[in-house]
Amino acid sequence: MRYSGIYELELGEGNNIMPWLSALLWLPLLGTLLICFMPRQQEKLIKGTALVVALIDLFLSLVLYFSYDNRLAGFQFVEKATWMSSPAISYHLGVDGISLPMVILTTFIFVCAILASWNIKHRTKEYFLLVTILETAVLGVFVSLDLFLFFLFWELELIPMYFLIGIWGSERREYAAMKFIIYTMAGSAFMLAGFLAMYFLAPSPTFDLVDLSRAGFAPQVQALLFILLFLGFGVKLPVFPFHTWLPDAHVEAPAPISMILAGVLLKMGGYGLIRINAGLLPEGLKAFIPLLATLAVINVIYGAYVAMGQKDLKTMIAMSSVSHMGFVLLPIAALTPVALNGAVLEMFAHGTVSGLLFFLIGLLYERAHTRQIPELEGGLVAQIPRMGVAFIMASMASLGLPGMSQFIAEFMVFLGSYPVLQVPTIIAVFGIVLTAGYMLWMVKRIFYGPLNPRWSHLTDMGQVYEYIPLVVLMGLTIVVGVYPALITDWSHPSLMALLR
Amino acid sequence: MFTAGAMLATLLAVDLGDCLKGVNFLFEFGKIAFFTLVGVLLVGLIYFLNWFLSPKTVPTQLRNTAYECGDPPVGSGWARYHLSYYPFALLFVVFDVEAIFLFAWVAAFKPLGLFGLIEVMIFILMLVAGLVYAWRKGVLKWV
Amino acid sequence: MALVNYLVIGAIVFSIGAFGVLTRRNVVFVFMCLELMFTGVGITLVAFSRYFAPDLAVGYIFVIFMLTVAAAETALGLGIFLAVQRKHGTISTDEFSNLKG
Amino acid sequence: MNWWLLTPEIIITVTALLVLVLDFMLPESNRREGLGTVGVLGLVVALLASFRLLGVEDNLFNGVFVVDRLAVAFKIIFISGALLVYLLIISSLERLPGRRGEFFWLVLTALLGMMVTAASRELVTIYVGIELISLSFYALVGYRRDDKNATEAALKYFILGSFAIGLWLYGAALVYGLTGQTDLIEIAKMVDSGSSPLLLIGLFLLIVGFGFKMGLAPFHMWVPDAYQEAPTPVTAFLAVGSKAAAFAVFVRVMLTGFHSLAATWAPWIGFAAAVTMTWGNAAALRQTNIKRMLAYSGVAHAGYALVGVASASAVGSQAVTFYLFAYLFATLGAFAVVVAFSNLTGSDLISDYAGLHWRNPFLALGLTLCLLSLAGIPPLAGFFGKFYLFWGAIQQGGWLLVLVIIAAINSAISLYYYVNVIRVMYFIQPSVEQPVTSPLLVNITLVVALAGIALAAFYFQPVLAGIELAGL
Amino acid sequence: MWEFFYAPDQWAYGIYKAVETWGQSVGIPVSLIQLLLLIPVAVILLAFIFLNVMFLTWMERKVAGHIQVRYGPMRTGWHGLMQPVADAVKLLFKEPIALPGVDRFIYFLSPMFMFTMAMMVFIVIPFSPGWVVASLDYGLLFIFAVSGMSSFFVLAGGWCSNNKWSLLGAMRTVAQVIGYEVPLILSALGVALLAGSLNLTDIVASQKGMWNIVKQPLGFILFLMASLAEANRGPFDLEEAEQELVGGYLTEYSGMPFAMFYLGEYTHLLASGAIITTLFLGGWQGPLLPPIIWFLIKCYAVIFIFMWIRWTYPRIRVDHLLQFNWKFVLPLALVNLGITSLVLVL
Repeated sequence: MRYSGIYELELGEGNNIMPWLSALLWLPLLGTLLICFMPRQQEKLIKGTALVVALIDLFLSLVLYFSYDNRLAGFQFVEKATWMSSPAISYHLGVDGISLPMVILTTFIFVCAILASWNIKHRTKEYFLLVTILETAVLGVFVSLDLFLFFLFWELELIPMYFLIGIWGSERREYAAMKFIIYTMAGSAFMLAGFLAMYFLAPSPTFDLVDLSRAGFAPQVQALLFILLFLGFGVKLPVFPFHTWLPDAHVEAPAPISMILAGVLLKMGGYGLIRINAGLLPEGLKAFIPLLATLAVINVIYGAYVAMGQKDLKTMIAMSSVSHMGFVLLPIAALTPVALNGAVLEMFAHGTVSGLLFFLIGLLYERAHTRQIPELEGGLVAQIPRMGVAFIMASMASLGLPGMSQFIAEFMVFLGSYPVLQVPTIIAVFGIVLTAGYMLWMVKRIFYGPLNPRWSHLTDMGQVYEYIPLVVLMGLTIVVGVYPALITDWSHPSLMALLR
Repeated sequence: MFTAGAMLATLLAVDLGDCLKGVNFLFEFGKIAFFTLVGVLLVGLIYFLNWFLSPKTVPTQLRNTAYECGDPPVGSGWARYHLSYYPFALLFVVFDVEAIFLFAWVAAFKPLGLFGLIEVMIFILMLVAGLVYAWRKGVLKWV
Repeated sequence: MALVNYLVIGAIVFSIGAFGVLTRRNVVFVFMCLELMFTGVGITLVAFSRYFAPDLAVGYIFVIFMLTVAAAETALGLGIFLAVQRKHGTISTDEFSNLKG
Repeated sequence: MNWWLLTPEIIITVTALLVLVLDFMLPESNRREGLGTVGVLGLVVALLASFRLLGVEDNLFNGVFVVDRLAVAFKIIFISGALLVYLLIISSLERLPGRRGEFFWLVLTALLGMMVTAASRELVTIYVGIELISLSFYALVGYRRDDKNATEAALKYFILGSFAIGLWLYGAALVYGLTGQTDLIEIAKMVDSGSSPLLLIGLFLLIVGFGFKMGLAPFHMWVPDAYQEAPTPVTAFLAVGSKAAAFAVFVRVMLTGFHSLAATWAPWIGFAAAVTMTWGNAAALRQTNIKRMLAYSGVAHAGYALVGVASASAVGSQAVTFYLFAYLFATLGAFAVVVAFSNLTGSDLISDYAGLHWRNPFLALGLTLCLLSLAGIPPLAGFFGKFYLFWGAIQQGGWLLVLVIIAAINSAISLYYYVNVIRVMYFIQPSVEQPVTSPLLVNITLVVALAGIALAAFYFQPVLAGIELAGL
Repeated sequence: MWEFFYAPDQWAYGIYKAVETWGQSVGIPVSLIQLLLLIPVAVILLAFIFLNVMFLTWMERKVAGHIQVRYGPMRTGWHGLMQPVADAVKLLFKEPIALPGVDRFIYFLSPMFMFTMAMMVFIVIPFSPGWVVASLDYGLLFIFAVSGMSSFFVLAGGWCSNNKWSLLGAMRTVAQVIGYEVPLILSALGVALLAGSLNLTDIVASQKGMWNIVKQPLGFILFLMASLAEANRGPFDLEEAEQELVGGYLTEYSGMPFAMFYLGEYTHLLASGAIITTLFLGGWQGPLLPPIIWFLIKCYAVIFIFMWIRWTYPRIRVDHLLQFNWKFVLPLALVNLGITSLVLVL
């Protein structure tokens, strides 16, 4: 089977007859169905099912990763079937070097999140039901090559997320859940309008990404489409004026869900921006480069600045996510291969690091029942050394310590962006400094100094299910940090094709 | 005088030209208007005569009392009437309105033929079903 | 008599009816005004039917149907009105304010 | 004359008469089951007859009565809606006072009116059809005639409905006078050759009249009252049937009769759509009674559906039909839950739905899916409906893009009040632990509705193919 | 004179032509002449009605008297023939009293229209060939329209009197009149079917060989009964059941308004006779005698039957009256119509 990919390149060897992507995509939903028919009391069984499903998915994604031919830029493992003829919608799946890292990130984070949810007591069945649905939805976004399908999964992700925040969250969960869903819905409404417009403006009406990439929209049209889609993806990323849902959602969500939110869901926005806005509408993007650069810088600086003032650990990490997502937006404004490569890497790195941070905060909260930095203040590293070390390492990763993945990512972003956008890049670099500032200060306040007697009862990590996510996510951070080619070699050809 | 007459003629009928040859629809209705006027004027005249000729008495309390079999009147004169009248009024509306269609059907009976007959029969059948329904539901009972 | 005269009469009757429906507070008057509206329409239809399309009796047929249905409608309306009047003890629309928002 | 084209109507008429007669023939003890069974059987047969007519393009009585894809599709909508409503009626009849037989009968006459309305291409027939619907519903809304609020709602509904019909009639009279025709095809021929200001006034009045029936803002004042006070199954039927019928005929009048004036009326419709959806949503946000909330959301949905009319294209008309399909199933499902809940608790307050998940998970899940479908969340039917509406509108381009964006924002806002109900059901612990039992028939209704919602994605294509408007 | 009796249409046309020729010679437009000619027509018609009604009041009293084995009025004129004149003069000199609680406008208006509407029936009745004031194509419809109107004025008269008896009497009357209107119309439709027209002239013409009473015996009986009820004649005279209701809707009426109601009722009676004659008894048709004489003979025969029934049968109770209508007369009328149309089609 020969398939002419999005960038008119030939298929790699990884392609074969098995519908790998469909298997990967629908497996979690199969898990949902299984869990549906399990009795409510069998919590172990339910958790086990969810975990096994996630693990198989992880395995499948790794198979995909290794059998992907990274010399080629086009889509691989493509599946295509007509769904509707008018409007022309097809069931079209495929991965390339941009989406594959995201897929792997997703499967990793979900395994970790399910392990992190091992202590969920309240309405376990529903919880894992929703988490498995969520996994299908998120994977669907990353592997769809049909805009309609893409949108379907994009929206599908909202409902489980709403319930997960709304039922298992903390005090202001309902408000946060509602805010989350309304913001995203409003954004996706514009996105849908954009997709529809794209459909009709294409020479032959289609939702197919591959066909659309050859459409060659007029620059003004591209600008209009760009605005519509940017509103959709920008809310998710989140871009500065639309970011206010994020602190609420992150803070109120339970720790595993915060992991998923920060680790994966934000990447959907970035992925959309790179894949569709940058890939399909480069002419439109050019008109908005100053705006994008400005927004990126605001994201970086404002996010970091706000994070600095936070007392709540989760809010702080949430705002740091806003700040880091600025580093994803900046390369999109710069549109150079190196910078975009950095952006993809940054998404992957931030996914693992912020997932790790939220995981650790969850563990800490489980024990201390507070997330307020002033309350936690004082020498915890003495009481809980293993957790403390992990926390410090994660913080270092987050502030971009060399040897960790996020350093490489941010380095590439600056390297790639500087030639095109000098001033914004220079300002953005100061973001790193701010990040280092609040991260180190937080670590210092919580973990160093004399032990606060209030926390003398805290216990350290002990369970296996607490170690595995830590080891996996930290491992990913360090491995990618040491050998970033694991991601960049995969994404580079596709990005080159994208920018051509 | 002629002008007034001509105006009246215009008001009553569009064109009186050859009304005796064929029936002029609007003129026929003009006659109706004319006769209504005549009737009203005539009665008005009689009223006037009556008023002119009759004696005028001074109204007294007793004379101004409504007649209720010689007893002093009690309560409002506009008594509440029984609701039982209402279903009959409804039935009347149904059947009287039905008659409009029957008139139309009768006027075009010959050209419509059997087809029209069947349609009207279906129509009447439904109305009869309604009547039977009302009957069985006890609407026709005078409570 | 010109068509426009009939149309104007129809329009006036219709407008009086519509105005009455919107401003009258007594339900019985509202019903009467509704009938006026229908009458105005009837005049218009008949006038049009007579002047513009003398071959086609559609206008007359329309009027017959309209009268019929309007009769049924009024009958039903009076039924509802009686129920309301029995429950509320008033016939002024101002008093009907149990349902709001 | 192809009399068999009329089979669904004839079957419904016969069923109605049969129900009427059986009402006093059957003994009181098994009257409910008897009438219900006869009605359901008649409806099923009529539904099958309608399916047989799919794909037929024909007309009767010189085009007064047409059978085309649009008409048949709408007939299927109405009959299936009536069928589900019948199930709801049977299961909630104990709670209704008075002569119950009339209830069964009036639903059938309303249905007949809807079918006639959807199939007529001529102003007189349209008028008769609309009035048949309206009269049945006036009676049904005021059915609880010993209830102060119910009679009041019925009176309001009656006065506004009659007023609307008056305006509509005047519009029809003007259109008739200026074109000399009442057949929409003939009208279209006349309109093609030129229009006049008076004709536009007539058209405007027609739109206003339909607007009342469709419950468009600002003519929607009757909607919440009537919905709240009518017996719940009637509300369900009012919400789906009456509205859909008005839309069916509206689409036909606008697209068949006045298509050449589309440039003139489409902006009016677009404006009305924007106002309606915004107003409906804004009002729905404040509601505490679920029936009222659904009423206002119905107003908003009328606004969305109007987008399809505003696109003035064949795709637009298909989109309206499909959207109403989706709306029908979602609304009926939601009302099925409301019926089950209020039968047990006697309450329609959203706050009383607290913790429904614990009291009856199936009902809670069903209501959730229906509400999400109404909100337009994929992969449920509501999403496809909206998608297709927007698709049709964007195809036309121009100012319709703005309308689509307004609609899109509105549907995001609407999520708030739908999700609020879901929130209450799932997030708040119930104050009463007593389980909510749902009768078998309600469950059947809900399952059918959910199937309709869920399978829309797979049957999108065939359904769309079934609902093309003839002659466009 | 022969022409006047046996060919009245030619006679009338001759007069019309003569006047028109004269008018044209003087220079009066034709349309105005036609209008002016309506005035003598109206005078003749009104004179006819007044004379007959006066005669009818006398006749009623005589018939009643003789049925009850007494003489009735005997003193004024030959066998009391001048009694109506005396009554009229007396009523003319009586004071029209309208009580303070009365709605004066409607109080005076309703008898006025009651009479006018009853009179209107006559303008479509063909008294003789060509002698019809307005030959409406929908004459039958017109008759029902105007005679149905009378119930309005009865109700208005009863309502405006501000008296319980009046209102109750009026309500009963309306319930009865509207109820019997339906079989009245339905049985008349049978006749219209036979004639194939709603024009009364055509209906009369269609009875040339055989009167409708032969073809429509059931219709005739039903129509007769319904007419009795329509005209508020006994045994259906519930409106003024003086034993129960004092004077029905007339309780508060006196003087000329009362007389007008009275006049209206007898006009209605006369109209009923005329309608039955036209519809069922072949109208003015008959051998030897002039058409107008035939018409009067038949009309008076019908009216005599009316009076006979009134003074022979006891009054029906109101519920029986209504049930009799809805459960017996109306279904029969429908059956009659169905059979008639079926026979005509087959």
